[in-house]
Amino acid sequence: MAKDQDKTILKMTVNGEPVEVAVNPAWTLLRVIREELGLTGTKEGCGIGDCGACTVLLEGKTVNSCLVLALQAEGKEVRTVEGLGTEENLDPLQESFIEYGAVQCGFCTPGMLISARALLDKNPHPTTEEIKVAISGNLCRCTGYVKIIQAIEIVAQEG
Amino acid sequence: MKKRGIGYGSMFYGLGYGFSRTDIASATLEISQDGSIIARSGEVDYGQGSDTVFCQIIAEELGVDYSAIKLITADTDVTPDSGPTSASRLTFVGGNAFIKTSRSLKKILNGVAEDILGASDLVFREGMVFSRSAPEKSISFKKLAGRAYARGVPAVVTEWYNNTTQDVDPETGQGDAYATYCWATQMAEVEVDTETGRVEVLRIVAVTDVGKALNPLNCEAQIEGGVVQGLGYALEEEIKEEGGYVKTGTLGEYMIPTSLDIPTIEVHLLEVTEPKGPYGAKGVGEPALIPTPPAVLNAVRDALGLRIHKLPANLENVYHLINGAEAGN
Amino acid sequence: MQSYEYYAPRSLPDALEYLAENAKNCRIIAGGTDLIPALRNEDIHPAFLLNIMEIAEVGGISETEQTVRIGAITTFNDLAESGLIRKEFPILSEMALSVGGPQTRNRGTIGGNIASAAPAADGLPVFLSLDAEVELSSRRGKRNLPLNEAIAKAWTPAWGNDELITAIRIKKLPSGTRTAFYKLARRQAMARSRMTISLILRRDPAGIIEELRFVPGSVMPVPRRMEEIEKLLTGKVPTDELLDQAARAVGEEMVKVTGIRWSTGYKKPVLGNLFRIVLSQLITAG
Amino acid sequence: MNEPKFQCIGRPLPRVDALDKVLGRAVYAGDISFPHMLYGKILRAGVPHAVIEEIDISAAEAMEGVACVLTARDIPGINRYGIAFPDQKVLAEDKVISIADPVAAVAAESPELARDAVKAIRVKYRALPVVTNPHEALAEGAPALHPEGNLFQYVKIRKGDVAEGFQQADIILEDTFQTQVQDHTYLETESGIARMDKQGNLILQTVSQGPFRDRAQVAAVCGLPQNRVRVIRATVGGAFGGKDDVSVQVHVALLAQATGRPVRLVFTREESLTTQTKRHAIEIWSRWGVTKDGKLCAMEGKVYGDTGAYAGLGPFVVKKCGIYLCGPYYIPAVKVDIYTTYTNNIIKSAYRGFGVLQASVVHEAMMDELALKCGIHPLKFRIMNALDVGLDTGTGQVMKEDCGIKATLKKMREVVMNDPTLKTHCEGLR
Repeated sequence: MAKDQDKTILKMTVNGEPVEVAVNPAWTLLRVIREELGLTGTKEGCGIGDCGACTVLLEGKTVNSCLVLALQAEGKEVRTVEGLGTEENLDPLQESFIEYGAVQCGFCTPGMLISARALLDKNPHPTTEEIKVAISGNLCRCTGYVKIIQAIEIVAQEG
Repeated sequence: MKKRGIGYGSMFYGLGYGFSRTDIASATLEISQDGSIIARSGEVDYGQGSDTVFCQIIAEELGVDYSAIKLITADTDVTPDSGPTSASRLTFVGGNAFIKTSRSLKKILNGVAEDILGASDLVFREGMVFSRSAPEKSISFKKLAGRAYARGVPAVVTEWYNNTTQDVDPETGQGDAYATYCWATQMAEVEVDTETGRVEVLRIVAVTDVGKALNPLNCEAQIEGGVVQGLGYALEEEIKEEGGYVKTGTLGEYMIPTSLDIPTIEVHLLEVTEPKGPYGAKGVGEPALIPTPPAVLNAVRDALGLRIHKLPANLENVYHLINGAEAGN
Repeated sequence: MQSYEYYAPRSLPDALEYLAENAKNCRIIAGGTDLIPALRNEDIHPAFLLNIMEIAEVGGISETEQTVRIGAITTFNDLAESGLIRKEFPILSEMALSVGGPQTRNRGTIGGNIASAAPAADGLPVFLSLDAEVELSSRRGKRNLPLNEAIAKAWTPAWGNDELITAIRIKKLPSGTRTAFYKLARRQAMARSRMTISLILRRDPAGIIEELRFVPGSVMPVPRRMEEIEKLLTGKVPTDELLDQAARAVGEEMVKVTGIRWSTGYKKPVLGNLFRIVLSQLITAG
Repeated sequence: MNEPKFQCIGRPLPRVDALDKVLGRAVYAGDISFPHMLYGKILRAGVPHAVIEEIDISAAEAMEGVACVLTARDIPGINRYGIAFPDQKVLAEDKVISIADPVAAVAAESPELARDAVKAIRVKYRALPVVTNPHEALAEGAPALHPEGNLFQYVKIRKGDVAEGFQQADIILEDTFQTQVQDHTYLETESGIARMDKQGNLILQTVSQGPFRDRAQVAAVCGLPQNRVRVIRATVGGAFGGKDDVSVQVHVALLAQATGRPVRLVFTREESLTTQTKRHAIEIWSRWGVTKDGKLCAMEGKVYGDTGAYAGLGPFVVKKCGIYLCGPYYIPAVKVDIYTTYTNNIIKSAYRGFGVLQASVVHEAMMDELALKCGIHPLKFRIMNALDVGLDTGTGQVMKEDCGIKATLKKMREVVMNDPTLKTHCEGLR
């Protein structure tokens, strides 16, 4: 059993809120987000950086949270899908994903939204090719990407 | 050198289980005193969108808002058995079950409304129930539900749709195995790099007979997804087994298409009505994917004048095909 | 279950001290894109883990008149976005953008790419084609080592386990030099290279090749410059016949190193094809 | 009153599940946790065919934080499951026939501990010869993987007189194709969480394509009547046929039953790729006859499907491949023989397309080759031979008004003919 004396206190900011959590140095950021903080919107699809389902923003940049040790996030800012929008105040990308049919099974959706958000924060009016590149680290098996790309394009045009 | 080719793939697909395998769906509707609706089905929406279509069907029949329906699915203590999610059967079998259920419930409510409004030509629409000839004779769906409850009429209805077919002759395989068939044709345009064996799919045109597109956005999305899954199969995806061991254990080795691997995809929905289908609808899940690999492989054949016999048409198989060593690994 | 001590110093001396003390059982983590899967699979069991991502001296891209220094924790994305790199070494920008996906480019570092010494690493062959040097630091001091001497065999750097790769140094290229990077993979993103071509080319006004450097990637256990091919073409005008001859020789050279494997039937001719295509494009590009 | 025919049907409405999914609040099985929850892990054979000489679980059981280690003798009900044919052992007894065969199941206080415990189990195997394709499986003297032999199913399709049909043909072509194994690659791996309630009912929240089918299998293994087992589907992250068969369900249920504590079991991606159901590799030979003016007159085929170590839905898949080998075309004389065999490969079962995909690769290839020989445009050739009202399929089903193949082909013809970039391609199409 992971003994508490093995654990280190990790301080970081998650979705704007400072958090302190005791972590084992072997844990990944993904594990801490999901199991310790209960933010299960971030998904694990492979655990080794091959699928992008666990994408979060670390200091504003997309990372596979399965490929970051929790302690590497010390003092840093993390943003997950839960920090993107609320039911009352959806991120325009969330609205667009709903309206234009970009969601099917939904398992890639949180990571996909995070990658799209990172793109638009940096480049509000990307080309279609730039959108494809931005989500090229996020696998989707249901949609064939077409409606996802379209949903992002629409926000980019309006944005 | 880059060589271009065009190919077609057509398919048909028997919907449901066929061959006398049990193919049933049940559906339950329960109306609350305030007119809000709980629907129950044993079917699982694993991402394809059946929950939405079921809500649309109920809304269509009862004239209520589809997004306000609470649909509970696939809980063996709570929902009736509706059979598994497979064989492109959900819209057809589950949808028919919900049509039956909705119509039974509507019949009950209609009786109450006729009595209250003193009219028999009632329309259920946009949350209201009114007389077609005298629209001022009306009552809200919500109020009607409360009045029906007060009279003690049944508020729960369960119906059953049986799509089980006959079996075929065991000696010849001949017979009416399926209730209906789905149809689709796709066209692929590809470019083959003869110096590397790389096949790039430039464009897919997908024509699918969906019977009736209950939700065209959903149909398109299913087809686009199916096409890309089919592309993966045609070009790259392969679980390698050697001596009983599996050699492809990561998504870095087993590679499905990314957003940068997709071609232009044009979707055309055709509606050749199926009289037994819900509003004429058939299934779309499998017909979306099946024509893509043959279309792509035929396009490669068209480009090269040579045919792949051992799938997939990956770098090595295509290169060796061009250079006369197809049997190579 | 993994159990190790984790240390994330902010200063290089602290890091080098820690490394020297625990050299035997210490692993260095930067972006973690290779190391974390290895930890997860329990391929490695370090007793100490040294995170160098918080050390400023190990990052940054800077230039002198003659050279460019790229800090070891420079990520592929940093590399792709650097104006200095785009100007001096567009081949590095192209390579950086071909690596993994956006998430891995945001994490993966060039130091890690070199230190992992994976046969399919994309950075390594490009840096080799640029005749890069690695800057190694330890409690004992600092030294520069030509990259082609820095990797002994696949997966194994040739430097001491108390040494930390702190930067890559590359001499600027003479004006008129052209470069090209090409990656053949099974898909367009998040794909390990099937083969890569890194080319550096300079010709005189008459079209004679003055200098050619060529490193194929993902075909040999340790990538290296194919000097035999470079020699074959240097000092000559690249005619079609000469290019075809060189393309065939590329495959032969590869087989000399690798021997015949299951993939040779494919890689041998295709590597030559790619070499010829990429070099021809470089020649005709202006 | 001019009202449209439909109010809600036929409109591109947003999905009812999309809001929860974009907010990250849709609950998948791996997202669920309960207090005092344990983590499950399965030890798999790792060898394709072997006799088990010994299983030693003592070291694993002795580990601190390991709640239970189950082997075959700990199963309260039957040690069998299978979606259509119960030919799979929940936990291996005396032998294993695939690398994926579960040998022991562990529940522990953390995922890492469960993994360590599985590693601590020692199993002694004696290797047996391996069969890896249908021909090896059917060869004389091949080791029998199941008591009834390696040929799970043989099906015949016979329509009309094939010999006569080929006599009418001016052109006869034959060819063999080999398709590969495909993984479903849903982004969510197989997962589930099981617990007992205070009344002794077993509650299982899991990925599923058919919760009632899962319930029947779990109840039988746990030795409970079906009404004491409750299977609830969590949000499912894609399936495509790959979550039709039982994956985590029976094992996670057994672990919860044995420990009385909630147990979560989530497969790693590697486990999903190397042990779970896949699309069948099928070898298909076929011979086609056509008149010189382009009318199909006969087709003959042989289909060899490798369903791996267990049936899954394989017999239906492979049968469907043979049944659809004619494609959506009218052929008066048909003869197809369909073989489904066991091998020591991992299990193959349902996958979107269900055998018809493999058939379509073949019938569409042959249609193109025949069209070429006849000098007829491939699209036109398809239209000429397409099924239509009154014609029957290869299995003798007469088409009614819902026969849509010609409509799709003609629509395709319209699309390509209206495309100026395809002018040369359309020569001879009209």
